Amino acid sequence: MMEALVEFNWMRIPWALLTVFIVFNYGFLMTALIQKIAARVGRRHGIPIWQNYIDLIKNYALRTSITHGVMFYLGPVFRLSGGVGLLLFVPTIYGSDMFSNFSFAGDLILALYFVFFGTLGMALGAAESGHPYSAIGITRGLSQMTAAELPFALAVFAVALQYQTLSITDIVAAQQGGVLNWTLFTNPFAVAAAMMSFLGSMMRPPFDVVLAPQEIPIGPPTEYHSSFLAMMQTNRALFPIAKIVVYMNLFFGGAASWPVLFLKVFLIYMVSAFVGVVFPRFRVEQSIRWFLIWAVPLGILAVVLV
Amino acid sequence: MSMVLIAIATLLTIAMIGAAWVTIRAKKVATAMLAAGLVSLFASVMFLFLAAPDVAMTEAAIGSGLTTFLFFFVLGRVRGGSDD
Amino acid sequence: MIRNFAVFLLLLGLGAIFLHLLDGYVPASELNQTARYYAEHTAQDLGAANIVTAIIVTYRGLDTLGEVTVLFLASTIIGMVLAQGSKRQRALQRKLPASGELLTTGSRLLVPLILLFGAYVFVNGHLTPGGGFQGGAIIASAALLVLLTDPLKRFSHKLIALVESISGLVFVGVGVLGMLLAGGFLDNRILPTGEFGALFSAGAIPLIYSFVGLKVGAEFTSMLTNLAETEKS
Amino acid sequence: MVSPMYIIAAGLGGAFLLGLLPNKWRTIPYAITLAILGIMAWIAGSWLYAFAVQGAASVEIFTAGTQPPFAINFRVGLAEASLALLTTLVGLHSALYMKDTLFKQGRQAMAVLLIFIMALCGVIFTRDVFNLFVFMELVVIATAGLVLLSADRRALGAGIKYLIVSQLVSILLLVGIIFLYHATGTLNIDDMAAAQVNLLQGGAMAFFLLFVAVLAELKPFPANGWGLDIYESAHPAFSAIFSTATGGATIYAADKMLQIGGAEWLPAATAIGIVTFVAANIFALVQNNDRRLLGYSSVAQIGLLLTVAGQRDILGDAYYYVAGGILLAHAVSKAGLFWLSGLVAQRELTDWAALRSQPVLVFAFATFLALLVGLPPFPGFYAKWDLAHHLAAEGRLWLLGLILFGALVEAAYLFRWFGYVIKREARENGLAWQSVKADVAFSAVIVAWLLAYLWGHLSGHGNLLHAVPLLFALLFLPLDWLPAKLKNVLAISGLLYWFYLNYPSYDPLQLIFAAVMLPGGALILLASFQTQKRRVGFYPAAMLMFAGLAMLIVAKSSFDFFAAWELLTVGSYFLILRGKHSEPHALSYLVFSLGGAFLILAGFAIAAQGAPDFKLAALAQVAQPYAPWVFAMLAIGFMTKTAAVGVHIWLPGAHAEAETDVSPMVSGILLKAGLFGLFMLLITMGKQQLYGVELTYVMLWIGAISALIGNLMAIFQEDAKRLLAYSSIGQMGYAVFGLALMNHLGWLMALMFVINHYIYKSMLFLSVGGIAKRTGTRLMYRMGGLITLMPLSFIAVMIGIIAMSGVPPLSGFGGRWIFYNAIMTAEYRLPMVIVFLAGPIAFLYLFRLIHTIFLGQLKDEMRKIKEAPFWIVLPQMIFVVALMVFALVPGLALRKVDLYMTQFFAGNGHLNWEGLTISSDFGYWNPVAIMVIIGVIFMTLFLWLLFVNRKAQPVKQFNIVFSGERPFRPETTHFAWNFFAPYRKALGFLTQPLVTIFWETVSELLHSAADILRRFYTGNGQTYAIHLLGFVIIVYMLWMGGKP
Amino acid sequence: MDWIAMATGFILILMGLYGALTERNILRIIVSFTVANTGVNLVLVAVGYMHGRTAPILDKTVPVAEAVARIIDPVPQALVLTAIVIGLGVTAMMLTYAYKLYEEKGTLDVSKCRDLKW
Repeated sequence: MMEALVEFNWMRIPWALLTVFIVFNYGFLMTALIQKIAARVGRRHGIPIWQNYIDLIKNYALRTSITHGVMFYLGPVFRLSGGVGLLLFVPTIYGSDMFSNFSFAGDLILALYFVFFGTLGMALGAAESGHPYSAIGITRGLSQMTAAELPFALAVFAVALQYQTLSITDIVAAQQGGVLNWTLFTNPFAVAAAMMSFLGSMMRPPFDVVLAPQEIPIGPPTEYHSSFLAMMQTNRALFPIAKIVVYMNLFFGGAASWPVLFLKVFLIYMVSAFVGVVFPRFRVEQSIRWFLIWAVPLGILAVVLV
Repeated sequence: MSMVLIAIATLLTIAMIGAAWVTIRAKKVATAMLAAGLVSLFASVMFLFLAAPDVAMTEAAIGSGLTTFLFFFVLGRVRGGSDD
Repeated sequence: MIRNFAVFLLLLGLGAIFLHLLDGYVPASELNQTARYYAEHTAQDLGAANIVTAIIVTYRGLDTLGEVTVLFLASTIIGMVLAQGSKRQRALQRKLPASGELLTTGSRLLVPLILLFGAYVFVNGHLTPGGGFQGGAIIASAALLVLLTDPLKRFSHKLIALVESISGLVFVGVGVLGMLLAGGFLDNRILPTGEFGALFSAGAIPLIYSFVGLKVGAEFTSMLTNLAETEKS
Repeated sequence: MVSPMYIIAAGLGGAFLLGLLPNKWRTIPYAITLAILGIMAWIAGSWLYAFAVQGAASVEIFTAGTQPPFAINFRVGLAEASLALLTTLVGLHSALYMKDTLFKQGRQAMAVLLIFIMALCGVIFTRDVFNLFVFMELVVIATAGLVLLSADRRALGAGIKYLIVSQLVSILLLVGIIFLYHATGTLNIDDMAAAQVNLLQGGAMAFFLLFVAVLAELKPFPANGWGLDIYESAHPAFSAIFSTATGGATIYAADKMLQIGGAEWLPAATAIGIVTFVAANIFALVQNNDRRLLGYSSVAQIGLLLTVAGQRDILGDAYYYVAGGILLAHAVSKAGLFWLSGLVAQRELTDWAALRSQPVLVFAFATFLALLVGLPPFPGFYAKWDLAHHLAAEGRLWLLGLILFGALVEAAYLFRWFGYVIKREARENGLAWQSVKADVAFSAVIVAWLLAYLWGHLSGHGNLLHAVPLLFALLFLPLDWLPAKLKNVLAISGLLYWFYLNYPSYDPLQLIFAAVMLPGGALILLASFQTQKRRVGFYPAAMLMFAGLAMLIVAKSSFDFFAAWELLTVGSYFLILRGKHSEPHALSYLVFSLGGAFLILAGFAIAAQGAPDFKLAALAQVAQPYAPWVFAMLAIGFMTKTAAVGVHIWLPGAHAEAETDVSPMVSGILLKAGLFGLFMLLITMGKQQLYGVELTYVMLWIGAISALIGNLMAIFQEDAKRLLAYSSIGQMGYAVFGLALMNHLGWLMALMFVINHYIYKSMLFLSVGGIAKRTGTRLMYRMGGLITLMPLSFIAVMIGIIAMSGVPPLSGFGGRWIFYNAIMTAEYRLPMVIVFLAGPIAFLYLFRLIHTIFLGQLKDEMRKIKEAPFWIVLPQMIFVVALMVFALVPGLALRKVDLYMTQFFAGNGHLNWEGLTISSDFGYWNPVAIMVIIGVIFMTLFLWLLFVNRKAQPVKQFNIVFSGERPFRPETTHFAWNFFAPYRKALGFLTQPLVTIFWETVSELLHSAADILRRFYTGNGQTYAIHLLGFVIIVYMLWMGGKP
Repeated sequence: MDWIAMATGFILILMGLYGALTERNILRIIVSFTVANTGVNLVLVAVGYMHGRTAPILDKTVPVAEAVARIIDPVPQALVLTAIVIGLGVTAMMLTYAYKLYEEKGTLDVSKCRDLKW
């Protein structure tokens, strides 16, 4: 039933780099755009659209003279590896051999677990920063993330069951032939659950207590500066897109070309932005309960009904 | 069986039960001991009627004789042994 | 009171059991196989006139041996217990009123007679009612008489023990001889069964019963004296 | 051969002879006593030799030259000869033991002792009812006398109570005898048996009185208060005789009575026996006095024997084997324990800790307990096995259940006691050492092992003492004086050699388990090189466990399997008990394990349906309606070992409190035994339905909930080893879940877990153990910042964590990948939700582990600590390498198994291992590619960061500011305690120790019931007599009500 | 005759036991037991009794040849003899123990002798 597996050849490396480059830029622009939109909603002016580029270049150029040890480095490294890895293990453009990246290495499960990779490294690195509050941030982040991942995992599993495959390419293939073939319509519970999870993992309100600039003056990322911060900024642009690509592939019919991809990603991203500007922040245990009470049952329903 | 025998047996029975009653009801331990010896003695008579002379002899000598003496030996050594 | 009532109820239950037995009891009209065998064979096999004695000494000799042993055991333990940790004896040094002259004299006269009678009873055990146990008890009553007349009288423990042990050993020895010479342990036919009804008949029965008598007498005496020698508290 | 009558004659003659000797003499009477006892034993022994070795037929001994029933006769056969030998030998040894006391009391006491032993032999030999009565009276009187040999002044009271009760007994006995005589016309037991008393007028009632009176001598519950008082106050050497010889002789008398009564009375014996067994064991739970406890245990054992006697109708030829096994096990162990108790100066159970000063005594104690409880290789084990099988075959399942329950309670209090011995503080001068006493006790140990051999020899299942692994383990007992390092070399080479030897014969499944258990064990044993000196007791225990494991995986028949199971349970119990604070946890481990084992025993027994040699493969053919029950019992038994939720509460303590190198063994290796059992079960029995419920479905739920609860509990632990222990519950939950999926990939995943869990859990336990060794604490919040001081341990933990959390690229991901593929075809989806929930939670506790120990701030008191010892680090590094290799090429281990398992699932669903990519029907996975891609990205970024920050200097610890303050204590900068507070707020209610509360309540209820009910034994002799009367009436009403 | 004796025996047993189980004074308990024992003996002998027959002693009045038809069952008598003697042994033992108890505790009350329990 599987399509012939795409095999590795050396040309995949430049193509993969190109993918990363495109997504990186798109992510940067879109992050700024979203920030701008959010500011406008709040009747503020917002940042210039290229502000992120300026910050990034500035940060990459900065040099630090202190270090917290090797583990401290691992935070950004893991993080960015996670982001890039996730992107590269998922076929970006459906039907395009060039942009199927390294998806031959593993299937949906790999993607699912790779989402964790960055978080783990981040937690390790931040913990080494010598700051008690970063540890607090980590515990909150991990706590919330584990709860948020659950509906996502359920949704993914529901989708896998629905299409009887774990190959992302096959899942996208199954959704072709009209909007109504999208998982969004064939399995709305799964998509609802997954989207709730999505809200939780985007580090935007109401689930942003992890970064919590108000209560805790120094959350985990703030310990990082200069090149570390630059690396994390890169990831912050890249990782959401990579994740949304996964969502898009699983639930929204994938994308056969870059413009479709841009559009779909933007729209999905907007969901999170929209919710974020409307709702106030949850405490961690509240968000855990929220996921368990609202998202998880939907996920269960999805799994059971498939 | 002759009526005489039955009468004797009945009498003996009444005597034995009466003595036994005294044994478990007597105020003084000494009385109880004597009554128990009496039960034995009546029993040995009964044994005779039951055609068991050997048993009768033994019961008389040991059951009602020696045993009662043993009781009194001990009783004498435990300060009267009145009920306490 | 509750306790007495509980006991009463339980005994009612036991009484029901007994009633059951009584109710189901049908007196035998014929001798059963065991009794019939004894009635038929005792005389010619063992030569004893008193079947009860024959049973006790020979057929069920092992029981009797056990029975003698019970007494031995009891007297031994009594000796042991009374010796244990008590400031035994010596307290009797205080003066007791002497028994009456009559009693003393009477007992002096009576004791040998009683002893003789006891011996008669157990020697004739295989012929007439009575035997070792009865005879032994009679012998012990002689000792009792002595104790009553003279509470300070000391029996020789050594003598008692000697009689007790030797007669016991003889009993066992005769039993073993039965195994070696006759049909089994305690078979009385190691000696000739003799003429039916005679004193020296019935094989080893008179011998055994005599020693049983001696032993029982000694044991009873030992019990009595042991108790007699305790402190009067 | 000399007639057994000479035993009687010798005893009596000796006693009378002693009477002749002067009162003052001591040595000569004592010598005579010993000589007579020796002669008696020799006679009994020669008969036993004739019967057992030469196969002679039993012999009737006549007295008075007359045939029975007209004269008393004896019979001597195999049973009589063995019992007589037992009686006389115990008597002889007790006489040796009591030398001082006998010297003090003089020849009279010796004479009484001789008569006592003689009378017991008489009870055994005689075939005449009245003669039996006479001998029993002798026993009673001698007992009442010998009780007074005790130094305990209270013994007098016990003697009085005993006499009062026996008066009642003899009254019943006499009435019964005479009416039975009247009904049958004979006093001979065999003739009475032939006369069928139940049919005769008044026969049944007469027999009832006789029978109940003999039973009363067995101290049945509740009419046994007097017996217990004797046990408590008598001289221990006398109690040894009272418990073993009197018990044996009386139970034999009861057996004779049952021959008279016939099959109709067997249920009565059974009921009385089992009630006594269970009740006495429960009462024993609350005993603190050692001798009284032994008394309760004796009562219980005799009750068990009575139960066995009640099974005569179904045991057939096995009757003497079973009853003999239990009786001898009881006798030897109880005699030995009573003799040991004389060496202990004080009477509290905890005072036995004094035994520790002499390891040989501890060994003796352990032997006696194992013998008493019926652990392999002792006779009780074989006997219990056969008994269970016969009961199950006849459908007497309630009885089987009660027996096993009683045995479990018994094991609980006995091993609690063992825990006291090993762990409690010993008082000064707690040991009243006397070499002759110790020698006597030790002779019982030798007899115990001889019996073990003998029963194995007679067993139809092969002799466990011929099993090489077990012998190898036992070899370490005599070698225990060697230095630990030497023994370690021997142990490691033994494990490896055994694996090498058997390598060709394993099938792929066995091979995986064998590899984890044997070379895996050897690898962990490397850490044991760390220990200095001799480490007494470690190697026998460890090797016993490994022997059990080695035997388990190759077991073909249910017997072999179960024997191996018990061996590994016991070995691991001893091993766990070695931990500093592990006493209660080891006990709870043992109780749960034995409970599980008994379920397994019952399951096998029901499955076998009487088949003498039941092959494991035959489980597949178990018929309805037994099959689902068998399945359930076996599954629960095995899941007790894997600590499935509900029966998991033993695990955290046991694993956490064990020694540094023991924790990885019991966690990494021992848990796999349960999985192996489940594999075996599912392979043979497959899916079973009980009341329409799919049992594998239930297992699925159990596995899922275990995974969730285990993980959830783990995140709230402050103790690093407990955290790992709870994590094991979760991991085993996954494995059980995988197995219960009942598809190819599910099983493969379970196997993957077998390997993975072994590697990373062993590694983590070793690291954490090494750290705990250095820091002196296991509480994580008291550590922190150890990364620079213990870098190697850190690497191990980090790799372990990545692997365990299932994050790619390490091997844990492989497990998860197979898992997801497996559930694609599973029929049930709801339990999976729970497993999903459990997954990310694992990540939380693992992070906490690494964060709070290694990251954050170093505490002041830990600035000087060093890396863990070399020998502890070495295996960790090997594990790291192994993990990497397994992550890269899982096919090395799994491919063959994958193929092997195709036979169970009709060739569907197995993986495709072609090339570097592993693919299933649903997905694919290329571990090498993943590793390379991630490695390249990771290293690129990492090296770049290193490059740009090449000149940076490390920050000093307190060179930071937060909230406007400069911290000066490490504690304030290291957030570690109550780490996942939000989770506790959100889901803490799930971690309420409901299961613990449940089991504690069960135990509490048993204890308080025993504590309240034992007040029933008021200590008043009269009350005891009333109990006896009540007992008689109750038995009467239950069995005789309505009968003519 | 035998009925009466047997019934009497049973009654004596029950009365003796009642005394033995309700009295506190150990001497009284022992005395009660002897009454019960006497009852047992009576029952035993009564079981052996047969109407119109004589004691199992062969002499001129009962020749050997007629024994089977003339004598009563000798076995119970033999048993009773043994039982009586054993009863005495036990009684003597108990009395000694009672005495010893009194010496140690100064009381004859069995219910006070409860050091060992539970």
